[in-house]
Amino acid sequence: MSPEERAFQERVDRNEKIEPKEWMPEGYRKTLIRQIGQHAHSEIVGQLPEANWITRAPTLERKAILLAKVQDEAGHGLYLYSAAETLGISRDQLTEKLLSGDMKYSSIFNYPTLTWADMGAVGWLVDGAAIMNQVPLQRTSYGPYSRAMIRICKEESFHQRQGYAVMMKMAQGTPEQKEMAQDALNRFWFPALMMFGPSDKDSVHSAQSMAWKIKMNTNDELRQKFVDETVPQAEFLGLTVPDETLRWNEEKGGYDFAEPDWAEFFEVIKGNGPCNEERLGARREAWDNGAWFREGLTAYADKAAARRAASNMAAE
Amino acid sequence: MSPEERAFQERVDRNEKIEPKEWMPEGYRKTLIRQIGQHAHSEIVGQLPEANWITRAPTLERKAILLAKVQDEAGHGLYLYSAAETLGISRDQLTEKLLSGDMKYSSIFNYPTLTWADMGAVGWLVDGAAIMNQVPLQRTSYGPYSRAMIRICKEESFHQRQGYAVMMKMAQGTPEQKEMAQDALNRFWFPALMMFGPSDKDSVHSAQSMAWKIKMNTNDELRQKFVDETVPQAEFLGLTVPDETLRWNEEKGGYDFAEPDWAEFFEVIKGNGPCNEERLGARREAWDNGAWFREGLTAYADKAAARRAASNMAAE
Amino acid sequence: KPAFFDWLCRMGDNSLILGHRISEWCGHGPALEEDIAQANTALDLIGQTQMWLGLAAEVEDAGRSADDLAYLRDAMKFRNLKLLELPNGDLAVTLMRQFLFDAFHFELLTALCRSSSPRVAEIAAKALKEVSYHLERSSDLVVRLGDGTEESHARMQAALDKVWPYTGEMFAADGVDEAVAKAGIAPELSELLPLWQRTVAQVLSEATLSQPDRDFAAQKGGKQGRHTEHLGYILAEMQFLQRAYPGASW
Amino acid sequence: KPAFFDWLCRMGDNSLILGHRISEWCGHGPALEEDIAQANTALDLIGQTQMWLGLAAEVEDAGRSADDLAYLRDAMKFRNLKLLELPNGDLAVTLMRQFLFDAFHFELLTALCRSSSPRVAEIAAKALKEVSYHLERSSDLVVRLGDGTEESHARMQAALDKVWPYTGEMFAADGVDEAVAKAGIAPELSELLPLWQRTVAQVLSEATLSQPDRDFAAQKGGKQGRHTEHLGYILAEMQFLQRAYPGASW
Repeated sequence: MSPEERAFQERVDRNEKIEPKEWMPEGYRKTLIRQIGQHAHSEIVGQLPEANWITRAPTLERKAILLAKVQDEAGHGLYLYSAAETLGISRDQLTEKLLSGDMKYSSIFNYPTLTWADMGAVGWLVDGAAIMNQVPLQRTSYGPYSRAMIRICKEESFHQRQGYAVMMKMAQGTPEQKEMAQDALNRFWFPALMMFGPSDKDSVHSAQSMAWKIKMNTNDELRQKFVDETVPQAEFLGLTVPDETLRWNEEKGGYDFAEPDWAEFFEVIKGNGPCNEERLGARREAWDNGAWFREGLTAYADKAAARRAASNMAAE
Repeated sequence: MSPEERAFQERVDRNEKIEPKEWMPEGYRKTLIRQIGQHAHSEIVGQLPEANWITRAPTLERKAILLAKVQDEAGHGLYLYSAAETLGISRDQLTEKLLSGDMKYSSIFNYPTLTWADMGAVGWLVDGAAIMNQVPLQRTSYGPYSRAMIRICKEESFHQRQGYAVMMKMAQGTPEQKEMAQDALNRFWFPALMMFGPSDKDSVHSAQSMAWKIKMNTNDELRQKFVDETVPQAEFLGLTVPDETLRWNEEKGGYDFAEPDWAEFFEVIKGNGPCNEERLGARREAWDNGAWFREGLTAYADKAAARRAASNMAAE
Repeated sequence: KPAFFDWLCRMGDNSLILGHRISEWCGHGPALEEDIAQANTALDLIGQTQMWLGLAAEVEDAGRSADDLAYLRDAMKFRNLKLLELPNGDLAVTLMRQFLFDAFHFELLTALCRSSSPRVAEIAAKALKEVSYHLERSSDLVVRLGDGTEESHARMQAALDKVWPYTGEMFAADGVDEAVAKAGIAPELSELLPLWQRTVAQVLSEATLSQPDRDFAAQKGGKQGRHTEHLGYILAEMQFLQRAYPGASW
Repeated sequence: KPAFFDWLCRMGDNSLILGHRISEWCGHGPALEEDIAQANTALDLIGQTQMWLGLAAEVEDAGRSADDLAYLRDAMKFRNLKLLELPNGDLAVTLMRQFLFDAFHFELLTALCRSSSPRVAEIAAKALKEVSYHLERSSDLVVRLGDGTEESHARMQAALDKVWPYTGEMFAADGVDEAVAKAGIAPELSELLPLWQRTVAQVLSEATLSQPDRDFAAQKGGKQGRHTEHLGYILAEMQFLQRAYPGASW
């Protein structure tokens, strides 16, 4: 470790925040770019499964809530891209990496939203799992990232409560609604568990990220915490977690539960999930179809600047 | 009149059929191309208002009937383009004239189909009016046209009965269905009357066309006949024809009725109807998007012909 | 009263259908800021729908709710302008439609703040704040894209030409409009026309776009329930859950 | 019996959903002959739907009709292959999907002519006549367009790559398939696979197209009611009138 690196690590250990213009190890910068970028991309792609139900939301109130949520997600994307930009990479560069498949987004968004109950399940389970990841990251060592996380967590926990409320309505509704709610839980349970990443024993880079306080907990810790919090919520809804092996373990003070199908996980990561092509296709199309729009705005800005310059010149 | 023209007119007067390779006046040929072409285009564009409800047909039976009808219309288009081709103009040339706006189609198809009852009204009134025009044309002087008309009339009258049956179901259905039926009649009544063309006093070219037996009756004759047949059908359905001036005229043995709004008629012809842009746009898009398909088939046919020629050569 | 109800449905259906169309862009916009702004506009419009249709339901006093009006009427009973149900097309069509409607909506709501109905005036005042921002944004984008690249100019001009014949319906008063104007609930639509024309002329000129040489009132009927073929598809999608699961609570 | 019902729904839903998708082309085809052929195929498929769902309704014996099954089930209860609900895309996607399904459908119906259920055998025999023609037409078009211009070749190859991962579901037997196979009602799906592969290999080779190097069974779930996001939109449109006017007669 070089003296600079040692000094850096000591600052991290003292819980000092690292700010954009300060020295940082290349690996720290790169890992952060990857992590924040992935998180930003997830917010953007994550709009799609929910946008899928906006035009079909069953009441005006639910439509408004869903619209507000999708809008928040775009906002989160914006904060996070801005945080990433402080590390020396532009939003357009990050977008191109997303669209080329170079950077990933959370694989949960490669699953389809098939019924209205999925708007509940996504809020409850997916946002729930995301929060579990994000709450500790409010204390992450990189200042802009930490501040973005603080703003985001506030909104996410609101989303999670709204999702749970939808789930409650469905679970307490007609038999068909209850069936949809159970089916949504069946479909999203394991993909939600996958959101914490592979088991610790298969997880690379973790130790360094934890030393740098980019990662605050291990994947398995967070997964356990999620299961422990979520199972009672499912019971309260009167729904059954689709895991026959699930039982309370008095000794460890937590649930024993089945691992997700990691083969499926890696297939989805590789691009063979149910919606990978739709999701990336939708984003590519949005980007390509929007080129004239972005170019138009840029051209206008250039012209306007030139006009201002000319009129300043004339005024002098 | 030249001797050829005189001989030609005498054949027409004797009800002889004129066949493709026989001599005919240029005006006769041109008028026929325009008339048959317009008729063909009407069949093609006429698919669109009905295709609009195929995916929303309320029962499997109704869906099948509607599909069969739209298929028939494409078939009629095919017969008519073939008849026009015997006059020395290709289907592609005619299509280009349609898409460029050079040739027209029946202006009735520039009105939208807004409810399922419109599937009834279109069959009953639009096909009804079409038949009124077409039945006499079975006796038209040009052989291929006359034969096409005979085939078409058989199917059209079937369509008209099916349309009337849909109307009957709606008129005898729930109050909402009856309301839709009445509304469809309200919207299609005057446009259907317009299908016979402007009043005789404003109609150009008619005398020559009638002498040539390209046109068999005047516009007003056919319109009167249509009203006289249709009004009792409307009464039988329990629906009200949207014409307060409508009343039986004992003396002439037919109904007195209001003229359609000819200003609207000419606006629609000019391109300002409710759906002109949608209809022509849909056909242009179909044509443009289909270019690769048509070119692919042509290229294959050329290759296959070349291969056959080569293998014949080798075999010799 | 039936005229008042009908007129309130026009107000509510306009915001509902335009909100629906804009919301189709969610997640598919050309830039993040644009995504956010579109979602925000849609959100405002759905909020306004709740207020207008809520009041319509009260006025009707037949036990229907705003949701019932939104989700259980078929196309013939919808009273929105045809302009607002047109497909989104490229973003140019969406933005041009938005601008042309915003410019009208802004004048209408401004006038409605002086409505003889305090309830109408109250809703209008709330909505006006939002719509002022919509107009600011859409006119700004029309200017910037009109005077942007050659392509963005061409797209904006084509969009303008396309939607222009649908704008006249905003000012075409019928019996319902006359009745509410007479009652002092709403302004005479003809009074709004010169205001709208001034805004439109100014923005288009700054945007280097030409006002189309076409009848701006060729397309009408939406306010009386005679729509384009597009509305039926919108409603099939929008109303699916309420239709498929009648009486369920969401 | 529940397995038989479920299996009949699979047969009927396949033809219903594919018929629906094809019918979207009506009036929008690239050439008149193609318009007619597409409408005809759609018509055949809707006719087959009436027979399969009609029998399903009889077997279920719960007072539901074929129309009830078609128009009053939501997506979770639909049993069609995911392949068939994919959007039409360009005509290349439509035709490639049609060919890959026709090749399977043909073998399946051929085997079903020997079904232990006389009703099934009877329907299969009727449908087979139509489907033989569908296969003839679609394989012919795949060959001609694959070996046509550079563009038509590229489009057909892209279409093949796109839909390929959805084809494996046709052969993925689950409990329902096993139950009906055991009862002699339907063949083992695994027996059909080599027949399908042979047809596909032959046609693709003649079409100068390459079989994709992708898992052909990556996409599954439709037969168990886990569909793509597209099906919900299809049903919203298809079922609108029955949902909006319950109990009406058409």
